[in-house]
Amino acid sequence: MIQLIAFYLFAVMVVGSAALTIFARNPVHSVLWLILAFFNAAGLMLLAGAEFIAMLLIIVYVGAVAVLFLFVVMMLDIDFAELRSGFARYAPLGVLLIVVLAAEMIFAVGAWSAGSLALSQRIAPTPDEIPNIQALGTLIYTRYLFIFEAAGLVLLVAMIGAIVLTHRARGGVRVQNVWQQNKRRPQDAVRNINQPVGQGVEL
Amino acid sequence: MSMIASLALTLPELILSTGALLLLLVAAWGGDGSSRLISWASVALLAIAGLSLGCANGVAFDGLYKADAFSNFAKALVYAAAAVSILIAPRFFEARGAMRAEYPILILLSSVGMGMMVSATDLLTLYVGLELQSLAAYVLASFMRRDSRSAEAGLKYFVLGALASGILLYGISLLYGFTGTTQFGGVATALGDGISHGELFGLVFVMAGLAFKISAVPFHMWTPDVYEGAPTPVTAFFASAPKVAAMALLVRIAVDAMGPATSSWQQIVIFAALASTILGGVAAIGQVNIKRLLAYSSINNVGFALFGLAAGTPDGVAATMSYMAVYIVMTLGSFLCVLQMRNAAGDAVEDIASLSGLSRTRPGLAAAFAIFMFSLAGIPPLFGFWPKFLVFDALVAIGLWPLAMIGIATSVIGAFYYLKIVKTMYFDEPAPAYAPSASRMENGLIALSAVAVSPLGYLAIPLLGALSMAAARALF
Amino acid sequence: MIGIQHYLVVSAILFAIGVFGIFLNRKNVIIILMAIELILLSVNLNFVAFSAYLHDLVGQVFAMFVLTVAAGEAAIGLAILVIYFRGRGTIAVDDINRMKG
Amino acid sequence: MNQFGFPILSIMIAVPLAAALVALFTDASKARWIALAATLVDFALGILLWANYDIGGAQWQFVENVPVFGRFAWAMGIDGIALMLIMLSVFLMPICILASWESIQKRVPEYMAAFLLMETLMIGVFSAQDLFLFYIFFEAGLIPMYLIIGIWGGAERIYASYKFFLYTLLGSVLMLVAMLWMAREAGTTDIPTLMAHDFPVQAQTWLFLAFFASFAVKMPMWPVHTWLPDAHVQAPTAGSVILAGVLLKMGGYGFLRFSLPMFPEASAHLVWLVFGLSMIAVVYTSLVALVQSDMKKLIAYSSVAHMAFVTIGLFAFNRQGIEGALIVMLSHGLVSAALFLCVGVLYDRLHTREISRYGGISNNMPRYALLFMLFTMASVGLPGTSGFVGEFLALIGAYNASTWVAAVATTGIILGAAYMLYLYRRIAFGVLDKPDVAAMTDISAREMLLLAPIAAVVLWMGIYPESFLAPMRADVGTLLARIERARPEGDSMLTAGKPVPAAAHVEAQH
Amino acid sequence: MTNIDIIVFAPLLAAIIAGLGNRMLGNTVAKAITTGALFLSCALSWPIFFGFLSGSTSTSVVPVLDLIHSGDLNVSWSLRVDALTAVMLVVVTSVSALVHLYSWGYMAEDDSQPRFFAYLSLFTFAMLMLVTADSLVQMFFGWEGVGLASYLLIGFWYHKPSANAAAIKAFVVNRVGDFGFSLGIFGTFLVFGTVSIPVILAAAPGMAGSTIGFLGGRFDTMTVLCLLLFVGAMGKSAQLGLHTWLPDAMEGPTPVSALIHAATMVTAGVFMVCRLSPMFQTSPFAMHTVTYVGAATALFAATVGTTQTDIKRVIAYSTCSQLGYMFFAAGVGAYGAAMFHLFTHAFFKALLFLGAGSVIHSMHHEQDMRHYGALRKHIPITFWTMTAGTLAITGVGIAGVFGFAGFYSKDAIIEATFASGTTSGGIAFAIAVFAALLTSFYSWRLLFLTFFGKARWAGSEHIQHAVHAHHDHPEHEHPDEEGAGSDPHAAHGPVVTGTAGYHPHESPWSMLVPLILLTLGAMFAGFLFHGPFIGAEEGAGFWKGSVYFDEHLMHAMHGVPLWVKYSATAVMLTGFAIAWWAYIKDTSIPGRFTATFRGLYAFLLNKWYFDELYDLLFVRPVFAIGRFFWKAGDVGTIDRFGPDGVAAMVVGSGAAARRLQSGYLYTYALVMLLGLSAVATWAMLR
Repeated sequence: MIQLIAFYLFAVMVVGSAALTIFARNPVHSVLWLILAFFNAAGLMLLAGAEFIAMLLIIVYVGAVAVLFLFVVMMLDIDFAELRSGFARYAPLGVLLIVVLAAEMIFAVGAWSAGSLALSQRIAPTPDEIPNIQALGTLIYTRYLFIFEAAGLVLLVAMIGAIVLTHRARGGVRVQNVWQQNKRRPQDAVRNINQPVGQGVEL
Repeated sequence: MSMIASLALTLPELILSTGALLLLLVAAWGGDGSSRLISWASVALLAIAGLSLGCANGVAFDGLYKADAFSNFAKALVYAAAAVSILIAPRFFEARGAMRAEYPILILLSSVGMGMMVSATDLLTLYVGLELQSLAAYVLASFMRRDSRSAEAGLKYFVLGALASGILLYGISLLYGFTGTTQFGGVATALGDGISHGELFGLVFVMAGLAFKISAVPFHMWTPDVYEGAPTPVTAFFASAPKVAAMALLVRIAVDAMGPATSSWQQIVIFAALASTILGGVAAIGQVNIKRLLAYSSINNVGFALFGLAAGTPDGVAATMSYMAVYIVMTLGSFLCVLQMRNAAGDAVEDIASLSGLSRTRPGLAAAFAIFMFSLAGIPPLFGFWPKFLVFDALVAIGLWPLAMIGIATSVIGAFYYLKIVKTMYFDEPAPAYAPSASRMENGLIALSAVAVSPLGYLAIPLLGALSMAAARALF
Repeated sequence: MIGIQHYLVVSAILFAIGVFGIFLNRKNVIIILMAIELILLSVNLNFVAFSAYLHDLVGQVFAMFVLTVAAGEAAIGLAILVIYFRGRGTIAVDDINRMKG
Repeated sequence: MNQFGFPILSIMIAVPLAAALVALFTDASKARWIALAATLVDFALGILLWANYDIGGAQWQFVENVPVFGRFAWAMGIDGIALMLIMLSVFLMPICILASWESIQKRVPEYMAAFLLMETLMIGVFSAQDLFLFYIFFEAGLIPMYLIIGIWGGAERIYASYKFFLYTLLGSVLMLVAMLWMAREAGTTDIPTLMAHDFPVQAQTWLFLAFFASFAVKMPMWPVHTWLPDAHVQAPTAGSVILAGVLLKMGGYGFLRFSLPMFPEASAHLVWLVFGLSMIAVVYTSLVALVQSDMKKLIAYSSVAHMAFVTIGLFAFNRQGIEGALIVMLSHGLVSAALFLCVGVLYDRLHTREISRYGGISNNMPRYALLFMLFTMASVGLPGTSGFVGEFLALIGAYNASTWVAAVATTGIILGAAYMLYLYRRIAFGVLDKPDVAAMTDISAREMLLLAPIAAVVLWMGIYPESFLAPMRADVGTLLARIERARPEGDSMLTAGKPVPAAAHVEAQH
Repeated sequence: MTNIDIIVFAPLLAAIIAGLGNRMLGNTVAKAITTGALFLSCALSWPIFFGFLSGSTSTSVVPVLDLIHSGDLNVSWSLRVDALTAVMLVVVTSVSALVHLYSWGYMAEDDSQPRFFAYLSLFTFAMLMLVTADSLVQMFFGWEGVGLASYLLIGFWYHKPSANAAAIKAFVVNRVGDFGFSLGIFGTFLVFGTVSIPVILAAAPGMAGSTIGFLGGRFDTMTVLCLLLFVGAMGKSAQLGLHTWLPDAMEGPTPVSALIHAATMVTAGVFMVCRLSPMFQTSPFAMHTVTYVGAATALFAATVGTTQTDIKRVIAYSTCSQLGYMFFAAGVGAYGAAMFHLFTHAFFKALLFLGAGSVIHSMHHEQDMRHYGALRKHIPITFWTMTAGTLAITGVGIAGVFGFAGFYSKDAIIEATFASGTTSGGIAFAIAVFAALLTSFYSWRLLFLTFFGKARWAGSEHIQHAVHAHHDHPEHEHPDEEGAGSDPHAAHGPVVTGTAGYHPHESPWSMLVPLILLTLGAMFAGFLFHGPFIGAEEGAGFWKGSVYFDEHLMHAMHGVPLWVKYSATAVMLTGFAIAWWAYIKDTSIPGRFTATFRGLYAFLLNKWYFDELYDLLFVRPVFAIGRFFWKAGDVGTIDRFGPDGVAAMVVGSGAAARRLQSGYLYTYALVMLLGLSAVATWAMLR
């Protein structure tokens, strides 16, 4: 019962905050609504028994992605007053399409039941005796190792991409060159002279 | 199967990814000055990877990955196209002071993704490979970051691509949920058992997501804008390698995973094919930008290639693969020609009107361009006719001759705008001449591809036929 | 246990909202990026739900990779957004139509 | 099988092709000579071919078959019909080159290359023995012709070239689908084998219509003829010559090679369609020709009317009709080519094709007037010229098939006389009152060299057509044997009555 | 005997030499070659004719060449010589040779004489080919060949627009006839499986009563074939309906008119009907039709001939009328009589034309009889020869004693029509008699207007021109009459009289010799040859089956009542009397007559308005329809909805597709979603 209540709470919250993410006028608010949606989705996942994914969602999304969004929103220095709201001309058509599509999707998935065929085709049935995170880890580092490595490449590409696109070599910045500094010898930097009096110093 | 044996099967991907990582280090060390070196090294890597194809065939990683004649065929095309895309880049970017060492590396990594796509026998491999390719592509599209058109292209590509992959993912999740597996074979088993609404939806969504990648109507909207905005070498790349990879992926999933549900997707493919040929042909007519025109041309051609898939037979699949093989030669050749379009100051020009009278200022270039155009239009005796022949043959073979009639009639629409290019180059009074061609390598590539699609190409039919048939047989 | 249909319906609605956010949005591109995140979230919910009800870990593995890729996508999306903003000084969706036809 | 130790057909195809490539890389003057030499070599080879053609021998001679393309073969071989059409092609080509000798001054190497390529493709079409090889040659002809019209054409050349290209392309792509189906159904792409293959009767109709779409446009038949006047008017002289002389014949050749022998039942069922369109074409286009003010347009429309005789003859399902159609094809190839050359002679001098700009040139150009008269008369179908033999045979065949068709088509000889003589009168007769027309010189030796050979052949064919009929006779017989089973009954249906008592007449006869 | 190939090919050879040699050869050489060739042919022809007369020669066929061989259709070119051919041979070669000779003088001042003579010889060759035809196709060869030569000769003076128009008219109208002829040949081939004339004729009776489908109906086979062939004959022989070209053909030089449009080519139709007489005999309906058409033509042309003022046109209508005689003779089965009239007519009509040419020559190319008069004294030889011709055409003679050529042949025809006993024969008889009256009238009218009365030359522009150009008289001799000019086109209105100082000269001997020779023919041809041609017994021996010879009819013909026999003579005299009265005695009569019967006169003067009717029915509509097909059909419909329309549609939808490509992300997303929803919905509902 408590599970059901929790589910509906999370479900309503996730849908609501998702909607507000879209409709919020202020992008900062949108990001915050998004974060709320993530939290609630994590809750839903917890309810389904996927602890690791739920935590990952919070750590990666809320901790990294959403903050990145927030950071960019701030950085771009957008004039919020200028932002237009309102919908496209064909909003009714769009809404109709979405409603139809959603209805069809719900209709399509509504009939789900775990048939014997589906169960027999499972590749990695959830083991009961070991924790979720350990089971996943085992799977990722064995069977899905190749994909895992590929995912690493995906992140690498993302990194390269982000750097290639946004990195700018800034002029006028002095940087420390340790090697140069270490290489420096006193005799290079200091000059000993016997200064006659009254002639002044040549700098 | 042991991990080592599995890894051995993925040798091309290993070569490419390891090489890419090493080159990345070189790039980090040498900066942009090393870009030429890295380019050539990348081409060498692609060549090595290409040579390593076919060393071993089999299923790796418990069914996540499969190296077979089909994947080898597709990879060979992908690598070749990627290599050309790398080769043509330096001169283009250097003229704008925008050559970056990351360009070849991104292409290499994208090629790794494409390799995974064409070898995927699991929805997970499919997805990760697709995303690896796509993410690199998003970056490449906006590679000319100071050019607002390039950035706009990247943005559009990214947003729509993300939407498409969302749709694809949703479909994958449905397939997974309703069949209990992500393996193509398992999905096929489940679909063979009768198709539920959930599976049908999964199938439709997956198809839609992949249709985006091959820019089939109605998921083509990004293509013209992105092709126009992206730097020309990148456009050439988009028009060739990812198209092949996505098409191969679509073919493999349609046959391997959804084979038992052929009747469910066949008509979708037919619709997309027809819509693509018609819209690609019609919308290209009024274009003034050559890259945009070639974008519509690619939509048009993908439609024809899809006809082969629509047949759903080994013949049809072989036809589709042959189509892609010939298509990338024609399209790369065309983009090579587009790359030569530089005004006296050395700036790239893209308007078709500037081609006026090219046959008198640059007869060789005009002839090559004309060959590509006639070939793309599918006019015999140019080799572009042959793949069209094959796809329609496949349709006719299964009794879909009315469709073949309609499809082939739409090719006449296509001929209309290809002729326009020829007309501009040959019939019109000369416009100011382009800057003289400086690159022997590019000229050589143009000549090579022109010869390949010239009637001499017919001599390759036995070879192409055997390879594509072997590839198709690997799926059935 | 809660019926899986509940999960699937929630996910479908989330998906719809995400799609809605993409094509009914005329405000700015960041919202679109967030809508994409919503779509991916709905997919993940699907995977997790199926995983749970099938007693199969593959769904969760998939979800994990989706998360990874989504993070990468977000990074690149934002990077592109940044250079676009640098070039044009705006991120209003209505302004992104320099190329058309 | 080959009478020679070498593949003569392939060589005939290769010679102009090689010359085209060489010509592309030379200057104007060299290109002209190369083109002339290559076409003459091909003509010589053609004569060799004809001389060695064994009349009454094997149906297919000079056969080559190299399965080099996998799905289809480099299969060559000719029968008498193809032989004649190849001869027509190689005969007209040197004339085309010479006709362009002075009138083409810009981009000569490309021009010559285009024509040589055209020759390659024409010979290819007529000698291909493989379905798809035929298609490739058939379609490929569009490219050089498109360029010829588009680059060296008149003011409206772009519209005309597009119309030509797309019209004919649309027609022939449908044929491709039918070919694919046939190759699947029969399991071969070999034309001789296919000619003996019995396709299901239901399928034949569709196949026939698909082929019809292509050949009707190429022919051209009413109402898909409108590309022809435009193309002719805009094309340079030699382009018109080759277009009218050879390219139009590909349609007739196609009917003969494909439609009739491969789909005899469908041909018989749809004979009403062919006849109907042809009848309309004869009357309609003749009337349109009558009111033209542009010489080339007039001749172009007359071509449509003449080609209708070809279709009428072919679908008469009897020997006279088919042989007549063949002779009409050859004759029209010569006569219309010559007429376009005649127009070209005038155009080179005055640079207009307006009929009203001329008049009275019999005075200052008597030799020209004589030749023009000869070709006019041949076009009108005067006995003694090639035009008569063909039309007469075709119509006699048509009468056997349908008196309606014969009656309507025969009005063509009235209307033909009307528009051709009206043309001749406006150009050659009348008072020579225009100073620039009066300043025109009579035809030069080069122009004489173009027209005189055609004139000779026109008369030869008109007086002794046996030379041309003999090689084709056996092939027509083969075709007739093939289509005999489907031959529709004519509408004459002669029924014997009660003869008048013979006695009186015998008495009168003695 | 086998000289026939020389007879036929000598003119061709001469034509080729003269035609291609043209100006290189020079006038004299060209003229000599062609004329020589013709005289050679002529000299070789008469022996053949006499051979048949004496019965010493029999039918022979000389093969020349295989023309067309296509399946059952086997057209060979061979020269057939039988009695019928022999008659035609002498007619053609004699008249042609004389016309060649005549042209030396007549065309002496022309600049392109070689061309003219080449055409003449070419024509002769074609005509010989026609008459020696052994197959229908060969006949058609000659048929079209003479058409071509006729076209060339009518349009010989190509700088004259009227000549060009007449040439085209002649060719095209003949083509209308050829349309029928062609269909007839096609049908004949269908029915008999051959085009060889002897074979067809032998098989024709066996086909009587059979039926055949034609244009959707079923008809008697032989009727269909004969009528179709007869259409060809009508065209060539200028029968009513297809006659309009003949008067216009007078635009050609006068020798041409004499040769082609009087003596030879126009009789080809009669020749054809006679040649195919066994065929026609099998179809009574066709025979009746021939009779009616011939009778109608005879009447029509004779009526029109009474009103014309152009000397050549009068003779042309006279020719037309006489051809009608020949046809209805054939129509009633009197082929011998038809051929006989053809034979005699050739001489006297050639004579009349050449005589007219002589008049025209001496009157400096003035052709209007209203500007003649009183020429009797100036050109006596021409006058006398023409008088002989007039006597011949009007049929002057005394039965059993002597008559001019026309007397025998025309009487024979009139009697034959009466004797045939059919309704059509009866009608033909009535018309024949009436037409004979008219013939007499207009022939004498011609003679009187030309040679008698006062000189009315001053009104002629030609004469005026000649006077000023050559005579260089500073003053007019009759200046007062100059102003009296009235409308020169009013046929019988007041005319300018006077000589204008012009002195007509008799033509040169090269012109007079042919006239004299033809006069001999006109005088004696009937008397000498009537036996073999129309004699009941003699005829069968002469014709030897080359025409259908109905001995019963011939017998009946000779046995007609006396009033029939004398009717022709009676009407001839009446006609002469009227002409004398109106044109010698009281020259005001014609004017008063025309004033009274204005409508009838205009109707006749305008040739029953045939030209206007055809212009209205055919010429204008054809051009209008052609223009309509072009503008409204090709341009307005086919192109508009075909290529141009489709192209515009494609371009239009291209523009629409490009508008859809708005550049906005949300549009793109919407389209994707639309596609997705559509596909999903379709998949769900399927």
